[in-house]
Amino acid sequence: MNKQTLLAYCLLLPGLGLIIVFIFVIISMALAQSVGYFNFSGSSTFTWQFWQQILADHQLSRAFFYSLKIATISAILSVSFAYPLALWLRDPFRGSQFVSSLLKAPLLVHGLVAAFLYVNFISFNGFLNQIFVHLGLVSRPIRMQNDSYGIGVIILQVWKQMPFALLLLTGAVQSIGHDITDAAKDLGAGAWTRFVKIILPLTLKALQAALIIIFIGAAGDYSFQIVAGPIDVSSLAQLMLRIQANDANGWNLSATVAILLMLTALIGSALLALITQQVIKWGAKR
Amino acid sequence: MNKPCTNRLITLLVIGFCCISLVLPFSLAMLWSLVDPGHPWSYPHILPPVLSLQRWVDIWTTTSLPQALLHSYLLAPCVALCSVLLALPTAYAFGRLEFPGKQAAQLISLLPLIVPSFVVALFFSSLLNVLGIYSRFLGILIGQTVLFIPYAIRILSVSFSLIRQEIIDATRDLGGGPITVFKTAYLPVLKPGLLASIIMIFILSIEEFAIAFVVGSPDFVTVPTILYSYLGYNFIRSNAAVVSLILVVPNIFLMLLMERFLKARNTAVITGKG
Amino acid sequence: MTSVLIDSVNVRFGDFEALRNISLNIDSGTFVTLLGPSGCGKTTLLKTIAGFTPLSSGKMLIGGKETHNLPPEKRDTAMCFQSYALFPHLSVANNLLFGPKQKKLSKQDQATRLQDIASQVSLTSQLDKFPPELSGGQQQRVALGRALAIQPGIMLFDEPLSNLDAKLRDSVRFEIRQLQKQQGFTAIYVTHDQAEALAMSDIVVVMNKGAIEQIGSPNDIYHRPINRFVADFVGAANILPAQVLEQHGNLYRVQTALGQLQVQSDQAPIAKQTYIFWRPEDMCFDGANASPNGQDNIFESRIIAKTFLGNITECLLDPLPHSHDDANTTLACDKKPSIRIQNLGFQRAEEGEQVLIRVPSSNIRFLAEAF
Amino acid sequence: MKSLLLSLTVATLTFATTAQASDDLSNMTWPQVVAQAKKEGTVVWYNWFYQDRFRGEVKSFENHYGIKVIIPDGSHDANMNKFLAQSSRPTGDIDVLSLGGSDLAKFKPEKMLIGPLSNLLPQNNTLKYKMEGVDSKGYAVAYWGNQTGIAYNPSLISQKDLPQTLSDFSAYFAKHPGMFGFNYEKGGSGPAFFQSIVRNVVPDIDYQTAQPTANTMAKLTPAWKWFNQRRGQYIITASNSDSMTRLNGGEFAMVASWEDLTASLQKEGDISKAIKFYIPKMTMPGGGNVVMIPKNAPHPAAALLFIHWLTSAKTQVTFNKDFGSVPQNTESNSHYALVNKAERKNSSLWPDKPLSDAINKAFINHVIFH
Repeated sequence: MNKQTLLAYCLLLPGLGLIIVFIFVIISMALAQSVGYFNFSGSSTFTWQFWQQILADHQLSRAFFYSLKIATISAILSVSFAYPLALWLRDPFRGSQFVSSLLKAPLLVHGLVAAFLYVNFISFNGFLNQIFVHLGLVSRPIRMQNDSYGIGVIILQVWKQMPFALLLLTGAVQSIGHDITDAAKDLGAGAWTRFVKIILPLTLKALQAALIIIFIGAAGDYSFQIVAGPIDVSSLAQLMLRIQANDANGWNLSATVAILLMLTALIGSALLALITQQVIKWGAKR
Repeated sequence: MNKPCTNRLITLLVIGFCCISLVLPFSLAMLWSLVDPGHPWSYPHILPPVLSLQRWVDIWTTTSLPQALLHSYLLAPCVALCSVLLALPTAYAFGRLEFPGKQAAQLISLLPLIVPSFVVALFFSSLLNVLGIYSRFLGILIGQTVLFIPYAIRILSVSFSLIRQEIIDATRDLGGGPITVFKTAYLPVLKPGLLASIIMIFILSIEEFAIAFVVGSPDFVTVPTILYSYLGYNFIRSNAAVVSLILVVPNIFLMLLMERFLKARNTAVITGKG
Repeated sequence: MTSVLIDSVNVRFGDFEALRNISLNIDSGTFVTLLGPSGCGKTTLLKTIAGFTPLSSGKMLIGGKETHNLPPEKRDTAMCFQSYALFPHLSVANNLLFGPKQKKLSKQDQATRLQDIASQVSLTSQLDKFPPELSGGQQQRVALGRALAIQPGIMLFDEPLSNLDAKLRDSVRFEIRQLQKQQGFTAIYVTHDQAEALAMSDIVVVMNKGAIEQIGSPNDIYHRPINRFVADFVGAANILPAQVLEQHGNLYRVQTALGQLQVQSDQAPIAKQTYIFWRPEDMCFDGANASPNGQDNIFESRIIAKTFLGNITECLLDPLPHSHDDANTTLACDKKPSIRIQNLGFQRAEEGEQVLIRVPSSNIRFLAEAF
Repeated sequence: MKSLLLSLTVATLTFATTAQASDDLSNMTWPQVVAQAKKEGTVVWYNWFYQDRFRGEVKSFENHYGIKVIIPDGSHDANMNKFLAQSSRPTGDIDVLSLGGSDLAKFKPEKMLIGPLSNLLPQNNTLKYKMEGVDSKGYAVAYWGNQTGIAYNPSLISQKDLPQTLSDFSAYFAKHPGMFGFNYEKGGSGPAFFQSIVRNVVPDIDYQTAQPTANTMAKLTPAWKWFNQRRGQYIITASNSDSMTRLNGGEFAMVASWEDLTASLQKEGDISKAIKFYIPKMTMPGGGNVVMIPKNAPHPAAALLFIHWLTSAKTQVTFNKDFGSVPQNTESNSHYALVNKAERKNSSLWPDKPLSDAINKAFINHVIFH
């Protein structure tokens, strides 16, 4: 190993080294607890019983599919809203700076606050219902709070995450030269063809990054779920915390949920990114 | 098709939508926060019967909100500083050195971003238990620092890579010592990156829910624990409205600040992807 | 094989007038160059023809068809970008086929088209590569081939050679002209390089500050520029303000800062006070052996600087006060001009030396510009 | 229950070293306790509800003795966990800990607490040391009485139509679907309601003594059937407070609630004064909370003095007035209560803690996530 390489590795220690140790220890902690070690309430020995107990739990599979659904829909919806806006904001125009700041505002509103504002807005005597009643659309307010499909959570996820996707995609779209899109135009490509064949493939990396980050965030969501989520199904993070607090073997059981949550987030987001890549490549080739 | 005209139309549409999704909810929260404690806003009143600032006074004087703000706004700069300091050497290596395994190292540095935050928080608190670390402040500080180092690394390694070798060479050629080199070649390029990462981590730290909530509970109140208490468990609409509004104000200033520093920067700088 | 008719076109960006009252008639199959300094509006004009930039007023017909509201993808034009604008995520073959695919050509036709184009631009062996893997010259060919592939009536070139080195530039320039002659498309070519413009074009359009200064054949533009801008921009020129004193047939006597000069011109000056010009290569050092007809202008100068360029020698001259000069007719307004002279081969004259210079009166022309 | 047993084992090992504080207190006269308390200067009270309002209430204590009261914002479970996790440390953070009466069954008070308080407090004979069926043996003293019941909006249901029995509720649910709400987590009033239904549907279990065996739990199946048949006729809310907020908004006619929650929300102007509260004849549980001093309390004298103030007749009356809680000092009266003496007879005991927890869990599994 030469001197410069050695120097580089030494420089990595305080930052990257810390990250590796921290994440490694935490994941090991979760893994160890899931198979019975660090048991705070019983004997710490190797056992599969927590895995068996959790995997047999009806709640877990519901939470799993629910979180998967929320994460996938939120990620896809966020980028679908962000794309047109990013394209529109590609060239600066009067007020575009203001508009893009406005669109980014939700990034700085705390998730719980957003959830509260939303619930306040759609509650039985909230603004939306009052408008509906006043317009004569309904005779009695509709009950929309904590809807059992998780629509509220998805709306909140999109509201909060779309600006993030927008940030990523605006950067990517702006880095495509105008000449490239002009060339496509010149060669006879209409707006949709240009989007599918030029812009999507050239912004694929940013798109995947946005999808992955939103998916992981939404799959591990707790704050939207507890305020605006359905009552009759938990998200994985909610289940994890509830099991940890309510069960005698809480730590060990929640460790299994934690590992499942981690796997869901990683594999799910990777799959989503991969599928997106395939779809876009197929679209560009066609 | 007239482009400016279409633009104006879409602008109006977007601003209108933002009003519905941003201004309206906040105005409603404002309305709720002004409900006079002596005259509850209840069915079938369409509007609150009496408005007063009493709730703001009550919340500020009787809850631990001031303490939570103090804790959070004390933690945030510490976290920002620690993260940036720890990230600097790594960022330098990423930005200015070539070494085997650099790409893998850069990918690994994103790990904290892809592990769900509540998993990190829960098992970090379990780790603190095992290690016997009782200081909540220290616990949150360590946890958040590690969680936010990736952001600092990404922003700063771009900054480091933007430093031009010619300028370093020219400074040395003209007789500048290490300090002069740092001042003329490094500092001007690093400064916006340093500021951007500090502000960004500051905001993230105040926003961060999982670690602050799980590690801090029950007695180390921070902004997120207060929020959880008022928006989740003890959900009373008027109080929730006051707390939400009080906590949004500093964020607006922080946003304006960040806008200034991040304006011209590519988003790849922030996220390290794309 | 498409003509372009541009009639009183204006393009404004906010308060900035990018194109002012442009009228231009381009015949089918001609090679037209838009020449001018940067910012003169030549690229804007090209993009207006391509349809990227909308007209603020005026009208434009391509192939006899009104282009109002016709988007770029519907026009019979193909553009070769200065930056090449290759699609980095597509292979060379897919870059070349991008246009034909949009035109919904059958697979069969696409394949033959690809073979044709690839051989025309000599890229047959590079088809599976991606643009970033190619050299600058190869990328340029892909850009050219991609535009050719849609068999457009009009090819638009936006300084396509500016990113190539000098040698390559010459050969590609030649290839483009060859292709144009073979295929017969109308070519509109933007450049700021006057040599390129003169070398390639049937017609040169000289532009300045958003307006057209002169339209003409390379010969016209070079030898009969209408004003100081064109004279100066295309090639080097010695330009002097002159006051017409008297006329004998086509021979004029004018007063300049160098003293009185004789100008032989079939075209009358547009005003008493106008400009005269001659090219540096239209004068020589042999003032001592002037022809006896008395129609040559001879004056004495000192050589300030001398540059040997291989095929020619260029000198900068400082004219000395004229011995026969009539002091009160000298144009006081002008400070003493310096004169450029270019002669073939190596010249013996030295810096600081005083020489007699000869400019034949038939080599001096009036510019159609008064002062 | 984070580290329950671990802490217990550690606690038993170390308690010998931390057992002096109680000896010190028991050797002091009351004026000495007051003087020592003033010297300590601070008392930290871990109470999991109404922290903000208690900060106002304790002002009179602070002003009288010059001792600062700190009330952290922890939740019930978090406070309990902290108490257990800290029990091994020589000095902890908690001076006074509030818990539900039945929580005392989870640990051995004499090993982890200072006391018995009944020997240390001057007004010992007017106080209660037994709560929700658990005898603290004098180590924990009641300071808060609360009653679950149903809060209703008189403009949507009149007093005479209020459902009283199981069949009344069945009939009301069928006739007015979606007008009744209760929670299943974040607050105990919802669980109190469904436990009450469970007891009425399955009456042949002794809920005070039965253990949550498989056999007992199997017997409860008809109760889950009762709820599942009526799914959609009642609404599950997010929390106690959510129930009340939505009752106030006109969404519900009735919600499960606490007497003290209803009263204090009205007092604070968060809900309409028109909202009323009743205990149905099918009975709903009432209970209370107790305070105690951990062995490793940093300010034991101040803690004792604070408990003395907290349980005094005067403070208890104030709480009754401000919060609607039931006074726990026999010397204080309760005219500010929301329900009259006759109706108070409908109050029942909570089921035994393990069974109660098992019922809640089974309700979540069989009804909520059904």
